[in-house]
Amino acid sequence: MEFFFQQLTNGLAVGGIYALIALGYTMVYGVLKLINFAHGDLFMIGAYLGLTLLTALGLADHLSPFGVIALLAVMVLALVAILGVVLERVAYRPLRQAHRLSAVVSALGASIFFQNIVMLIYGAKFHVYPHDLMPRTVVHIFGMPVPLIRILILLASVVMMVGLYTFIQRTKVGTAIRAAAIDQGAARLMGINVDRVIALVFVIGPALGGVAGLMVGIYYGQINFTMGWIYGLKAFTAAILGGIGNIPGAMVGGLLLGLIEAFAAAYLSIAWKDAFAFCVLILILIVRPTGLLGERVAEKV
Amino acid sequence: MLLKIENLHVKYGNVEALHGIDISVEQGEIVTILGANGAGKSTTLMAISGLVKVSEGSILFDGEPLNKLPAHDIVARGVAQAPEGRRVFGTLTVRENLNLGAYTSNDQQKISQNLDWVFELFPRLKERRNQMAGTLSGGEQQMLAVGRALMGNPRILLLDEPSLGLAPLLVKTIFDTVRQINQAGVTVVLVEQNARAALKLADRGYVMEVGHIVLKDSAANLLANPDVQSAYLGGRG
Amino acid sequence: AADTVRVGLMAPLTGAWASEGQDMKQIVELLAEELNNQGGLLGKQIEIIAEDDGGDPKTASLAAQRLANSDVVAVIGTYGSSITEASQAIYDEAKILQVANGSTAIRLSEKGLKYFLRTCPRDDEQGKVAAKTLMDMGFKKIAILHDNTSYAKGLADEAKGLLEKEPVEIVFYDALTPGERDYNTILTKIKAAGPDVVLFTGYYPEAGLLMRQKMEMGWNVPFLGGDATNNPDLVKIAGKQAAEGYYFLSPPVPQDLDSKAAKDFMSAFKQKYNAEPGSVWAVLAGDGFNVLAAAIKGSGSTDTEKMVAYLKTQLKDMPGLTGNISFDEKGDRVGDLYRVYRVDADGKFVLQP
Amino acid sequence: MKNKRWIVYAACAVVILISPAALNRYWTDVLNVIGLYVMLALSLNIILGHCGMFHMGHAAFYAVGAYTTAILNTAYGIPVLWLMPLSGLLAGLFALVIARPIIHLRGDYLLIVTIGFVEIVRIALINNIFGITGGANGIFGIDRPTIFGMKISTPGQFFYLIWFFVAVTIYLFRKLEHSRFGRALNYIREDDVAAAGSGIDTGHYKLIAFVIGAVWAGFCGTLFAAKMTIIAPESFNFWESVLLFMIVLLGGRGSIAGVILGTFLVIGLPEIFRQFATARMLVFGVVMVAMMIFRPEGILPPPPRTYRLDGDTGPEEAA
Amino acid sequence: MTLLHLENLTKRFGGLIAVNDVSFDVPEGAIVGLIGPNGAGKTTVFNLITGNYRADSGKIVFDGRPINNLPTHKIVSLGIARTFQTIRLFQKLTALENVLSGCHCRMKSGSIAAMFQPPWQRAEEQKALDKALSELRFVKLAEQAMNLAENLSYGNQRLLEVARALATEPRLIILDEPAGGMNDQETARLIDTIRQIQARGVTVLLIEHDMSLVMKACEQIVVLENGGKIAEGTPSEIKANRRVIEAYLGTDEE
Ligand SMILES: Nc1ncnc2c1ncn2[C@@H]1O[C@H](COP(=O)(O)OP(=O)(O)OP(=O)(O)O)[C@@H](O)[C@H]1O
Ligand SMILES: Nc1ncnc2c1ncn2[C@@H]1O[C@H](COP(=O)(O)OP(=O)(O)OP(=O)(O)O)[C@@H](O)[C@H]1O
Ligand SMILES: [Mg+2]
Ligand SMILES: [Mg+2]
Repeated sequence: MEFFFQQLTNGLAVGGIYALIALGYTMVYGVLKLINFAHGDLFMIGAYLGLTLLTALGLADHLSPFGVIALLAVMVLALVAILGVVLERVAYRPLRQAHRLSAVVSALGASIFFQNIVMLIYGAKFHVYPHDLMPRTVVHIFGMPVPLIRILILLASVVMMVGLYTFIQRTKVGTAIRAAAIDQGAARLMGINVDRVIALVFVIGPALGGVAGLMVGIYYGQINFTMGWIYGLKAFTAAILGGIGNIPGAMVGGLLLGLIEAFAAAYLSIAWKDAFAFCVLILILIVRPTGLLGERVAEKV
Repeated sequence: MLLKIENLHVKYGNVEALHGIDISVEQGEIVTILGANGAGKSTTLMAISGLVKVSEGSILFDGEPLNKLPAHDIVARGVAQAPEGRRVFGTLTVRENLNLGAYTSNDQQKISQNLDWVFELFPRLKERRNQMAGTLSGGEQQMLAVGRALMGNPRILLLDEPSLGLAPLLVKTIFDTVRQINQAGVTVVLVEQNARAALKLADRGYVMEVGHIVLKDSAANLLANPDVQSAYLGGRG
Repeated sequence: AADTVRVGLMAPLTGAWASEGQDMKQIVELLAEELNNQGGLLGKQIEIIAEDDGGDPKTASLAAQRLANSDVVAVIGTYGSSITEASQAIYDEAKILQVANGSTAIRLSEKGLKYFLRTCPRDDEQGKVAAKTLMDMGFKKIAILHDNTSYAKGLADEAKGLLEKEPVEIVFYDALTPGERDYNTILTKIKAAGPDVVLFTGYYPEAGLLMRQKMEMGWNVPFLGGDATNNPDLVKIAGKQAAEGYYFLSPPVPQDLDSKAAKDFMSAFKQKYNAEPGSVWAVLAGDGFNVLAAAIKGSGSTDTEKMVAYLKTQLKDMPGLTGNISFDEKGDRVGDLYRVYRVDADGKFVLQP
Repeated sequence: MKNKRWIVYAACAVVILISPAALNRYWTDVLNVIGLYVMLALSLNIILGHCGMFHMGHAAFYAVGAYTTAILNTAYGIPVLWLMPLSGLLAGLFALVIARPIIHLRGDYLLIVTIGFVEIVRIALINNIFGITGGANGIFGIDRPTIFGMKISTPGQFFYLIWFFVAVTIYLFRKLEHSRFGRALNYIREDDVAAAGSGIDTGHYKLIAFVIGAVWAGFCGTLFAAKMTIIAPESFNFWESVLLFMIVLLGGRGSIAGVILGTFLVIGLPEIFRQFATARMLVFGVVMVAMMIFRPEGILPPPPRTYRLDGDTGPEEAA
Repeated sequence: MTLLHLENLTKRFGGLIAVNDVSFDVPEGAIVGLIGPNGAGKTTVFNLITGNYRADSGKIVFDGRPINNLPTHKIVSLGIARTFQTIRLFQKLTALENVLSGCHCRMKSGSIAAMFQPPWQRAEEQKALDKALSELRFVKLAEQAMNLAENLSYGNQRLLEVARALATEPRLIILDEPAGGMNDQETARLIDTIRQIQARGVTVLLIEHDMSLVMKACEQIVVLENGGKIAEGTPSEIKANRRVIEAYLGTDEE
């Protein structure tokens, strides 16, 4: 039982991070129908920027740990958001009228670019966050020790999800975002500034990814230039699992993927866990072709 | 003069669809544009709304050039359009679609007034206000498209075949509505295949053929014009 | 080809192993530069032709073709057994001497290729040492974790085979996925199996994370790692506290050798790159260069046959950056090379007696 | 107009044919790799370009072919080239089995599932499934192919072997495109509801497209195994599939000439960029983005199909 | 003889009953109109017939054979072809290729034949080509054969859909608002075309809001409202039917 519970928290911790990255993925997808393969790399850049800022500004000497993290988060958020907007401007906007997949290739190109530029700037070595950044507080839940940071990560992703969901579903701008996602021309006819709406999406999505990168950096300590690719793929899987474009779906998909991996590793085989996770994904999609929470609008003919 | 189009040229790729047309619309008028399929009527409306690029010529709205403005600014200035093909937002609800029609307005009271009015015009929409627009029947979507354009208190309303796919009873409603809106002070540009009804409603009309204006006159004269009759009114109705 | 001696270097300069490859290049270029300052070889300057193998076999075979075409007298490299393997036939057909540095798979030297040598020891060698070390330390329940790369799996299998003949129990045997960040699931599972020691045969990034997450779990089991964890970054990733007490096997690193060659190299490297050399594999590429230099000098020629003959028969206990170097008939490095290291409280790698 | 095109193609073909004479072994070998990828990309083009299914797992089929060849050759000594049909068949069978339940998935959902397959295959290979794949080591010691008693081993020899198959592929796929089958795939790509409404069994055609693509990828697997003599799981990872995906889109969906050109760029450019050393992939990334922006529909989008209309059915009669 | 027989057909979407217990027959060789207010369920009936939707209950019998659970392409090859209310052409393909898609279900050659092109395959291709051209000529679009569908005008696109449907050699063709977006003159031409289709021995079932077309072309009319059938009869009967006037036609005061 304790083993089960431990693995449950392990799975949720991993899943929380997947969810966080998947939120940004789904957000961008929802509007542009673009699988932004560069999203994982923006995540990775978030991790690097966090480290650079931390060491360059010597923050840890002046502020409390939470102060440092909060300040870092804000800065990373802003910087990655800027990068996201530039990415959209340069690599995606010219392709808005083109076939959907054209932008995917552009995204892949951008991903290669980001990985290699980080490699050239920072070197190919692993970089490491200071170990004492985050107090290693452990709280007890039902008598089981759980590191506080895991709870914070989970909490962060829940808060972001709820926030995003409310924003998209309940606000006027959110409705405009969804409208632009469906038919940009018609959205223009409603007086929606489509360019701005899309830019906004590319502020939010990458910013979320960047912050997730920062969290991974702080939590696990070790970052390198290829990490975005692995996390990006997982997050994409999570987003699909939940129903891509669907914000609560990204959350559910992320957590579920984390749990599947944890339990597959715990009770089956570690070496096969990813294969197993994909099998579950495929089975779920066979039963629910648009993911767990994806809309099942029968196409009206 | 509310709207003045001069020497308008529009190109799709290398093909020119409009070869220099002139249209003017006075404040408070209903003007109809007739023409066969592919004559360029929809293109004209899209050019006014800023969705297709103007390659030459000018569009003045209230004395101000529109053709350099982005589409959303044009809407904000009071130009609304119910486009061809309806283009409702399929995965949004009817309500959300209607709210988007009033995107540029911030006057909540006015918005809810308009909503009531649209629901009164099309009770069907009220019934279905929480249904996804994409699953509405063709005619229901058409109602939504027109209703959505009415939501924003436009100064000028561009209607592209608003009666398309509507049942005869509703076609009447639509034309009555257009008259009502017009009487409330909104200028209307109406593109219609149902030429007879359109001419009966309109003050003036233009006839387009392959990207040119070939005829302009008062609606009554056009209705009586034998060329128009044989080409667009199918002899007798 | 007249005025310089061209030496090829095949290394993963991009891709997942870029960090190793870039280290290899730095070290080899440094050594070449030093030698050139002393007048080069046979009166000629040495020129290093570096090609990127991207860490994948297909790119590697192209890189090999390219080197085979650029008049090199020999090639150093590369990292990763399957990468090396993709290039072996090409060099063999072109009669080019290849000195691999990070390719420990046994079979590479079992094919009877004439011009293939390596400065790194073979997996079976290390497997033997790993099993022996575990037995000497007196562990009874052993968990083995690898990462499913050809190197780590080979080592794990080798050790497992030997340990199964001993009176110990192997309570866990599985592979993690390299490149991930969170290994709590795996640690929880290993912990539940109740081992006295964990043998991890993978690479340092994962080892560092494992150590760190193990500490955070409050679990105190000793870890023994293979030579792929011999990298100062291990301690950076794990943190000194978590890394303390970590054992690993490795050929000696230059820091630990008294030889002049090693000392000179250390100071030169620090001076030029303002850092300590990275993994031992990159240093082994440096030894590959030294060996080649010795072969050219010793045989007085850049003829492949002569160089190979010299290396396999005449070169004995040449002092290198990783200890004394000799080769056997297969081209494998001879001598028991492996040492046991332990990480101390300061994060230093301490050679165990 | 049309004739000019043919002259260009013929000229290209001749240039390619005589190129080994002018090139050194390295560049010849680059052409060999390109040739393999041309075949692979053309087979993916059937699925992705013509049928419009987002398939990012083509390496899985390629792997099945390569491993079939490697296992049977090393274990039973069956000559490599004899194994080609079998490799194709097994890859096709594999595609048939896995694609059946997922073929109805739309766009991105299919994309992730195919990525899933390629990952599952890779993990299975790495974990030495059935004890026959050699795990991470892969399989080595695969024989060189022989033709009429001549052993193929140098890049120059491989060049003619590979490009022979490329030529056959181009010939057959061109016919395939210009047929009822090829059109059916295009209809499905454009609008599958309308395609079904015109009487096309969309599920069936999607499946067949998958199988044909897979069979060809299986053939390529044989050639790859023969050329490398060693195969390992990392040759068939997700990234390979991504490369193929990019080739098809960059070249022009559904365009044979485009896909060939795309292969030359995607596989050839990183080789040309070797002079940038560690920055070569960076440059490559930038070039990818730039090319997509300048040619959003690919470098050479397919020209509309032409039909020989008989004189007596000329348009003048129509009015 | 009855070609198509619908019996107690019902279709629900969530809580909404889009088609409610509808039964009617389409006699062979006839032109039958299906009319009714917007959202009455007409298009849904079509979608049920062609297998795009599955009926919740009820029976669809075509030529004596139940077709309820057949997939669309099977239904097409049995001899029912359709056009769509919102045009669904293959926009990026030429008009000719659009029509060729209709020939598909009457051809046999598959992928292998395509690669090796035996003579019979070539003959078949040629036959299909001829067929497609003749259908294009039938709707008077032969000049547009090589134009992309998206470049045709709206009315011509509708005609192209008709040609595509005809190319499947249907026994029953069902047209969803074929005159939508056409002016009176074009509509008049369409009526001729529909009559010619009938003359070829093809039965026609159509939905249309343009009463001039319905009343002129149809021999029999079925009226739906709110998913249920409220009337059935000849044009003159329907014109006089009080319930239909109230629900749909309105009084013709002008
Ligand atoms: N997106 C487009 N790309 C290329 N050509 C276009 C496009 N849209 C319209 N056209 C062409 O421009 C011309 C004018 O079309 P437009 O849609 O304005 O005609 P219309 O008068 O509205 O016709 P309809 O009565 O069919 O709606 C036609 O020849 C049409 O084929
Ligand atoms: N997929 C669906 N999901 C939910 N509701 C649907 C769906 N398809 C149709 N409906 C509803 O069923 C009703 C009947 O729709 P249908 O399209 O059959 O109407 P119609 O008679 O063709 O109307 P019109 O003349 O306006 O085209 C409508 O109210 C519509 O909203
Ligand atoms: Mg129009
Ligand atoms: Mg309908």
